[in-house]
Amino acid sequence: MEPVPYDKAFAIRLLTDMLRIRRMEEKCAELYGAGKIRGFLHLYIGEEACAVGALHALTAEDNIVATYREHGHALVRGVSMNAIMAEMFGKAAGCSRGRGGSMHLFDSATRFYGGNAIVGGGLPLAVGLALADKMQGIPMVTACFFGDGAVAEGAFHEAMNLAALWKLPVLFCCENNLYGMGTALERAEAQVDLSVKAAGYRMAAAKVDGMDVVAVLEATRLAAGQVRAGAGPFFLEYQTYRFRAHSMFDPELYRDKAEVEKWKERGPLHTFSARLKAEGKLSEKEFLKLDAQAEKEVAAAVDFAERAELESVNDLLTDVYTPAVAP
Amino acid sequence: MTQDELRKVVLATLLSIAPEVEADELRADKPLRNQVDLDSMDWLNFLLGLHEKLAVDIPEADYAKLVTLNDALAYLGARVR
Amino acid sequence: MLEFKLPSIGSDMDEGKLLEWKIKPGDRVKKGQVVAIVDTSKAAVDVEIWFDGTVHELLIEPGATIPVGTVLATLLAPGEKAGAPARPAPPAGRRKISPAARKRAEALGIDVDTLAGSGPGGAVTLADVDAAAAQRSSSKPAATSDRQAEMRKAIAAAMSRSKREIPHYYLAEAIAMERAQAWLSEANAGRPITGRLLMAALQLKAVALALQKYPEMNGFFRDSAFQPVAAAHIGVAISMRQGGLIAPAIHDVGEKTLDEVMRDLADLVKRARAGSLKSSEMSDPTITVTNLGEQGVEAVYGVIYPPQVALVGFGRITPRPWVDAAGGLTVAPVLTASLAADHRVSDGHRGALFLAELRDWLQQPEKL
Amino acid sequence: MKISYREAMRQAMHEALAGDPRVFLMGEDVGKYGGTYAVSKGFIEEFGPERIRDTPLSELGFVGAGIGAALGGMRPIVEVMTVNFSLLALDQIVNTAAVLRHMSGGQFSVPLVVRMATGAGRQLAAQHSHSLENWYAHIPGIRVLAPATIGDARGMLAPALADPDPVIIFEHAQLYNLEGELADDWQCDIARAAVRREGSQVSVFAYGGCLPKAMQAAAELADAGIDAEVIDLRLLRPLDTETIAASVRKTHRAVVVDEGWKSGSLAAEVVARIVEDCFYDLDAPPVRVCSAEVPIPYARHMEEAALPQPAKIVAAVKELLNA
Repeated sequence: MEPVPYDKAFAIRLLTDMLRIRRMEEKCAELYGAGKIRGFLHLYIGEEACAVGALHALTAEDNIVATYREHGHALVRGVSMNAIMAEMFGKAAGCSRGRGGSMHLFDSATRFYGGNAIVGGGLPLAVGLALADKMQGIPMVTACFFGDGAVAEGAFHEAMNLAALWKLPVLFCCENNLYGMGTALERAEAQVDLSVKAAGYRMAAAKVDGMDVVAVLEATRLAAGQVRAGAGPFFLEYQTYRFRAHSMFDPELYRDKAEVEKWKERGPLHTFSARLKAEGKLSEKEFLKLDAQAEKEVAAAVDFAERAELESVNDLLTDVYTPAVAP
Repeated sequence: MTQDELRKVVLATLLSIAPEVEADELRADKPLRNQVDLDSMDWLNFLLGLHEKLAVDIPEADYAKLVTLNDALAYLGARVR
Repeated sequence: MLEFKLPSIGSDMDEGKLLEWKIKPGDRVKKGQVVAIVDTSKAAVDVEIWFDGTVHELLIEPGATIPVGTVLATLLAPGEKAGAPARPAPPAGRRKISPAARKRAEALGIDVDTLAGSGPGGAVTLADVDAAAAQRSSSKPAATSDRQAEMRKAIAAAMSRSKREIPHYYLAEAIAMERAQAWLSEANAGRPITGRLLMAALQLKAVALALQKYPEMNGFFRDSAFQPVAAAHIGVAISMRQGGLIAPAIHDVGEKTLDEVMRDLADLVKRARAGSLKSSEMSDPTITVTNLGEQGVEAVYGVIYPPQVALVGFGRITPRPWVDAAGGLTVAPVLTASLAADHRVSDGHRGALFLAELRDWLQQPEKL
Repeated sequence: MKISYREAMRQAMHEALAGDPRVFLMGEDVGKYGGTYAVSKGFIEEFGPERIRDTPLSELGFVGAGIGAALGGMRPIVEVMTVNFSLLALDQIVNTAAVLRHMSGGQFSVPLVVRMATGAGRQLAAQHSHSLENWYAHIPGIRVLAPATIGDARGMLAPALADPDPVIIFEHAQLYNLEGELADDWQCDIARAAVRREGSQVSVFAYGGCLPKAMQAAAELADAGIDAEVIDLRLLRPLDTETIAASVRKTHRAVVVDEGWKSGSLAAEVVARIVEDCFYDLDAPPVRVCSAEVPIPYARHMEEAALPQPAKIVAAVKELLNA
């Protein structure tokens, strides 16, 4: 096993963020069952290493565009768990004032551009953000997360082409969890090696073990560095797996329990904590303490969301258009 | 019913029979039938209209008490509920 | 196939404007049923049909002005089957009245149902309401309406014809009204206002009864001959508030009780002023009675309304010196009744007897 | 000064590009080619290929990129060749641009301007001739404009760029060669409909390419003694219901002209509002003059027959007035 190339504090930070996502989402599943959270709820459990590794490789000034499976990205990006939970409760204190819900977390303060629930829809947006940065001479990266399913969309190809054509600073972060909802990758794509597709646009590409937070972080840091240096866009495939169903409505008829169990052996939380323990960077006691802290944060967030106010129905029509500002 | 409301009812009834009447030009202290062209059928219809709206019965013997608009208002005012 | 033609509603009518159909193809109609509303120069008149049948086709659209005698509709006689399919009928059902017209008519107190429509499909439009409003307010000299001018023209034609063709003679008789007045006061004292009688009802009934004895005053002079009519359909001259005059009939006055005559009279005056008379009322008075006493005149000598042959006029009931049956001088309420009659049909002698008969009836109000 | 609609639009864009470094023009053949309708001829030489940015045939991609660029601080003008092609980008406009602000709880506005040609009349047949303005006018979160005059072609772009939300500008292809006087005070709002001709007997509502037809019809009607008012809707979303209602309250009759198909048309929306707001002021049922419900055919006579024409407007008005 490769040694973890970080000091204890940073390594613990990575572990902590994965734990926070995991505990928060487990709670979400429970609250969904209790009727507190409604709509679509897509859980990220199993894929935590991707968001944690990737986002820790980026800077606070970079732009993030995510999908509808974005709770983890928002949390690691710095959106408070309170605001995320309140959003899922549909409360005004939510990060999108309760108007977006689980699929549409937004946060302008952390340059978190959603929360896009049209598969592939966020890619052209990311191209535009990068275009704006380039035209304004802002040396930032726009990281755009999307799943393997988006690769079949025209938007993916149009965005890849435009970004490469115009040498835009876009980091295409493909979280390949092998299923577009219930359709396995090999049933949807003629070419299942997704990183190969970038070649069609003469774009640099790489693939990485998405279950290993260290691998994700290092690969992302490398790719983002190239992008930031002006080498044009980069396509990075994170090979990962979701442990739970696509959404709360999904009976999982399309994959074997055995397959899921096999992937779970590579679960990002326990493999990483095992490595840290093996290297003496983490004791079981410390792990339990971290876990307890995460649970506590989740409990506080639920309490916050419970007590938060609903937005007044009188405000239903606000923010369809931007209010006029007095000059 | 106030005197004002009563006046409105009486004028409205009169107008329904004699639409050409300009209510503003009507002198309340002069005989009504000198100012408005009312034959006995019109007069009867006028009283019938008042009867319908105010539920006041006006015996024929009392016709003489209803010469002017003021007379009519006083007469009806005393009888209307 | 039966033809329903525009009837002449009064001898002075040459043409009429069809305002509204009350029937549609397929409807069964009965004799006497009101089937259309026609604007004569004088009034909007409900036109009745005089045979039973099933409406086959409406040939004239509302809004059209057509001469008397025009076939307005064809009907199938009872038992008759339709031949060739009829031309598509104008849409039946609810009348087309634009919302704006309806609103303005309501504000102005105009009954939209009485208006002819000039819009697409005969819809009543704002312009129609405004025209009606202008007509209504035409008592103001600035806004003399077409309707008034038409009516004036019609009266002029009828009265000119009368004076040109009918050799009038005139008779008058002073009638003591003490008994009639006393009887009426007493009768009315016991009646609610809704059942009260007017002297006019007594006068009409007395005329009708007198006519039974002198039928040469009742009927029509047509084609150089007098056509007596048994029933007394008395045309009552009603002055319109905006000017002009019409004289629709109360039918069979002789057969009616005073209460019935009174009820019919009230109804007729109301409908005449609202413009909703029936064609038969307009077309078949057999004699006319006019009463200008209300306006203060002592006596009225009228012009006969052709083709009628007589007109009875009543003046004001006024206190006058009077020699009673015992030869004593008293003051009594007196009414001057006059007769204008057609010398081609009757002579003064018969006329005088008619007036005497009228006088006698008015002395026996309890028998009227 | 007499100029063409094309020139007016060109001046407006030139002014925007020269006056604000955040503004750039992006679309198919806007640069080297000079614009499909030659609106941006010469721009690439003046402003460079970064700001006069030719795109691949990639409507979804570059309209989406326009949205992202707007979010990222730019003021993009995205040109889509025709409304028919814009359907390839409909997802980005409807699912992203229009909803982003509300969905994010007011955090992200999209100050994007999309220009596109619309309409028939040049024998371009069924894939280049349709008028789908109403599809966009249906969507809350965007503003939809239809400049129909030289003045609006010159004046609408500046307020559209100043608008913090997405604005779609429909330029009827038949208008580009329209010539007219550009008034000195061509500056205009993008908030109100405009009375283009005052009249008392009937209100004719039109927009875009149908406005000149409505004006021609009104002139013919005037010769026939009928006094028609012509209202240019100008903005299709939000509709200026106030101006529409004021005109109907005055004339009591409405004819709505729309090059879209009648079923589910913008004309239907205008009529619905008239009926909702002015029912008791109507003296006749409102009438629509729309395109025949067929894909626009190629043959000239067939195309002409399919579209609203001045004669059809005149006939509709006359029927309404029973004239």
